[in-house]
Amino acid sequence: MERVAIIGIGQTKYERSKRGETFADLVFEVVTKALEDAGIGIEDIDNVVTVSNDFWDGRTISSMAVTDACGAYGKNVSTVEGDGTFGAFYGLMRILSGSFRSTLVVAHCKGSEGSNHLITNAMFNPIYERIIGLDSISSSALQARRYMEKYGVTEEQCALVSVKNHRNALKNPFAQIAMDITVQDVMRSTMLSDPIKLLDASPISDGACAIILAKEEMAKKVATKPVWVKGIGHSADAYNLGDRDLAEPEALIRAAKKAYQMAGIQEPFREIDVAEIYDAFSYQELLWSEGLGFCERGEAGGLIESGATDMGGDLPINPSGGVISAHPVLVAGLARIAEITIQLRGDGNGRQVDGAKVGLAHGINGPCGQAHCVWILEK
Amino acid sequence: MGQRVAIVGTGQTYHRSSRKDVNGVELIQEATARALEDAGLTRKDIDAVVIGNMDHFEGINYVDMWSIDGNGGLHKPIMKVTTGGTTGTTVAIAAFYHVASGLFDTVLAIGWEKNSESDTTAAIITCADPFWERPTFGGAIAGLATGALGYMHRYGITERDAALISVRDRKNAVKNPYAHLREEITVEDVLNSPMLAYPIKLLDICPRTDGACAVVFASEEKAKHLTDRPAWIHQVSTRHNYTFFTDVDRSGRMPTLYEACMEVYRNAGIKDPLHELDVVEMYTPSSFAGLVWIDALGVCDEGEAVKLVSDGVTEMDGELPINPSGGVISTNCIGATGLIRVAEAAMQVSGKAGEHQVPGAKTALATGFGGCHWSDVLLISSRKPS
Amino acid sequence: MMPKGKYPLLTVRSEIEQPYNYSLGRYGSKLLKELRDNKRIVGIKCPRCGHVYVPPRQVCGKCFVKMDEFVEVSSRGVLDSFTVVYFSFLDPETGEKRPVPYGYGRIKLHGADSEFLHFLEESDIDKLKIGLPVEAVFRENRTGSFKDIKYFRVIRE
Amino acid sequence: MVEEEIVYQGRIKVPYTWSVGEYGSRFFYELKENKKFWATRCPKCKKVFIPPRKTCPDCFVPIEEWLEVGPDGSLVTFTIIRYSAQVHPVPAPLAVGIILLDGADTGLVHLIGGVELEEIRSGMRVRPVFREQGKGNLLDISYFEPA
Repeated sequence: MERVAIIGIGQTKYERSKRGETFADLVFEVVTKALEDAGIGIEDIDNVVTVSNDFWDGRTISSMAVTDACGAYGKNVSTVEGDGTFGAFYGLMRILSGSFRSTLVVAHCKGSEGSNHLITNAMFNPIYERIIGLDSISSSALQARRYMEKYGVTEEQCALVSVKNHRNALKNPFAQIAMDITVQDVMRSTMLSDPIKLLDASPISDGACAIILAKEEMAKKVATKPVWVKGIGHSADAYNLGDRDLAEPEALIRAAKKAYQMAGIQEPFREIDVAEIYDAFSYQELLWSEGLGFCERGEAGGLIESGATDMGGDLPINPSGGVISAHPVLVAGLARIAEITIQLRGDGNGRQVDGAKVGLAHGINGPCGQAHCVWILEK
Repeated sequence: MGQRVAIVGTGQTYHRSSRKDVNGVELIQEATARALEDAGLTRKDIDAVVIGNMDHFEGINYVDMWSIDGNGGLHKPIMKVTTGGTTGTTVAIAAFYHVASGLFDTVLAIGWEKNSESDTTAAIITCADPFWERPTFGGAIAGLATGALGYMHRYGITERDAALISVRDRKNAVKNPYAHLREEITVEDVLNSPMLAYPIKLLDICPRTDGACAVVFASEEKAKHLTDRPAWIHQVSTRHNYTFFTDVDRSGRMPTLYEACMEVYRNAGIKDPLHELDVVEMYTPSSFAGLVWIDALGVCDEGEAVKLVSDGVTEMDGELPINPSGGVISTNCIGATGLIRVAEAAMQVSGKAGEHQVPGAKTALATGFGGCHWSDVLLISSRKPS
Repeated sequence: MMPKGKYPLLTVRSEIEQPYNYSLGRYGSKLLKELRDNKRIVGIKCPRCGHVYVPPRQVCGKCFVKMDEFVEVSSRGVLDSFTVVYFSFLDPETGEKRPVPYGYGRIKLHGADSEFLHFLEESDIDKLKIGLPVEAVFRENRTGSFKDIKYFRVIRE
Repeated sequence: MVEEEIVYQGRIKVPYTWSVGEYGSRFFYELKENKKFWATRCPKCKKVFIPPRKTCPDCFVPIEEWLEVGPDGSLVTFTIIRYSAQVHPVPAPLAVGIILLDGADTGLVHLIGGVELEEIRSGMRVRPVFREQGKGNLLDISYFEPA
């Protein structure tokens, strides 16, 4: 694969409600920041990929709201409806095709504007599943229990993810929920849908994120230290929840295998220095860690207990605080890429993982992580 | 640089106003299976899937995930792209970049819609700004009507002139077994059809269709083993210049279509599109747009389209046949509509269009229209790109 | 093989309504406040190309620059195009049929470069023509709604 | 003075009528009229699908063989939803689970009832409780209860 780098990033602060700002306002903010970060102008961008979702935005053709604000006038542009990691994947392919030298990828979402239960209920099969009343929380609870029971992972081990990530968030100015809590706090928080409790769950968030991808020749001329794309992969699992064994992150295993092959990674736990994983719920960081091959199946509970994924550990996971500390849907995957970019540049300030050279960013799509996208980045 | 990309197979459902015998996923599967069969492939040969439609048309969130049983993407990379009416062409363009990138060799592009499952106009209205535009906006029909009236005023065209487009496309559709509306109509039929939103009448506008289309894109290496008649993708272009409907510049040729066409011609070295193109599959949402926007293809001077059409230039036996398939006026399963243009253009240059084949067609243009007067353009040819 | 026609073809129906809190943003709010409080229509002017947009928004798409100069535009203008809608359809806002026929138009307000979309008082197609002068008719009780402008009416001398 | 930030409370209210299709119609018809679960079996991989598929998602071949499965099965996983939401078919707290009917290879998502919520366990044997008057949808089964 030809060398492509991330040369600019921009994020809003993630908040519960940005009621004063439109989607266009959020997009303009992060696009401007990303361009400034790279030290280039909109005229240096030759194509754009926007990421948005018509259900979350309450608008058919949700990308229409941000056409002016994303700088797409007179340019080739497209829209991915899915997690930001998938949008970035498309942006990368457009450069690799030889048609473009720089893609601006921007995602936005305002969870505050719609009804989370109704919107996520609409993910499920309209003929067979919606009527039962599933939404993102209850479906994830089905997955959490299945995973925990099959592999003997405990609620306390899941709670450790919440403790670690909310603590990491204290050092991330973009995070929405940053706090020092204990396992007991998590265990005593309101039960939402067994075994998921309030502090096991990510919040509703508003925000946007932009990244700029560029060909090598351009990446070498810009203001920032380029962060190179070394490997990528994505894959999808079956749809009906009953078609899957929810304890088996089949699609993630396939996506990771592809990304690792491309990046030449054989022992991910040893070779990767920092990872940003889509922990919409605490159990997900553990389940996805297994799918990513950081440990054997069922051992992620032990992994977090060992401190290996803490800031000072062998493989710090979610130094940003993760999705559990800010969950603008769709944006969240792109924010994972942005955080890994920050880490590999060495710009992590209070949350810098020392000597990080190789990083992993991960995004999910669909119910219970039906699809996954994995990025390996290198400084 | 990227690898060359060709279309090696296409599949469509038999388009109908309502397909109650299948759910959406089963409808998609019909098109997917036909495209695979046409390409001589099985599901296992597919490296990735790209799919698109409009969420609020069927009320399904994450359509790429929902459709996995029918889209062939189980345990494969799947991506959803969506841009309104342009979705179908957007899907095709995304599939093109998937292959051109070198990351995938065989990619399935799918567009679909089951318009029978909701009120299409209600769903389309939700594409407008919720506060400033939705209260007045009467969906595609009304929006296109305000455009049509502007064209009548500016170019002096009449309702009768526009009707020629419906008559031409519906005549062509008779020869296309997949088309939805397959009866010939006359100019009088169009003029006498019920007025929907002045000046657009029932027969000036596209129907609501249940249908799906799938297209297999392949790298040069794969294509050469699969077919001796690949349809090569030479150029693609997209313009989404507007955010509010009221921002659209209506002073000259349809701006995004014109810009996208000019970019494609410039990059392909086309100087005289009227003679260098052999056939066009044009996204004509209404007869009026289908008439006036011909000038945005750069095949005549601004405002001269009516002359081209009345001279028969765009008929099947004319210099530049437009919409041999019967076009959007005959079939409109919205998320598939743009992809059908691409599939039909590919069928033409591969000589696979059967009864509606333009003899000897080598180079075809496919266009997409949607969103806020946005456009996509693809240039497809039987000649391998240099 | 399944016997054809033995089973009636079923459907599943949903009437769920999705509520949204759509932010108008600082720019859109400015126009709405001016409409409500002062019966004024304001647009925003691009510092680079000078284009005046209604409704106001932050970015000039063409120039990709931030705009902050609000300018008052006239509540009078000309009818740039219009239609009268006769066919029946569901209004996604209410889930009910929208009353027809109704006329709406793209109005080029004096002082603005983009157009403004609103209802027309007139729904008789024979009494409407492109280029006619029109003016906004404001409601007495304005609540910060789109309907604070009742409609635009043709100015007949 | 803080600038006024206006938020418009709008909605999207578009009714949908989803076609169940021939296969799904047979499934719902048999459920409603005969209280039976009909599944389909892939001729190639032999996987038994419920709800019935017309095509195998993996082998991508048409499926024509129908067979009866259940009505009893076992609970693969479950949750007790404690919060209230408009989408719930019954008031919270409600139990939802994935049930693997005997003879099927895929699970069905449904409500769990007829039992104290604290007594529900994964692996539990369950059976359907049918409604008197079915409507031709999945709620023609009220819930699954311990068998």
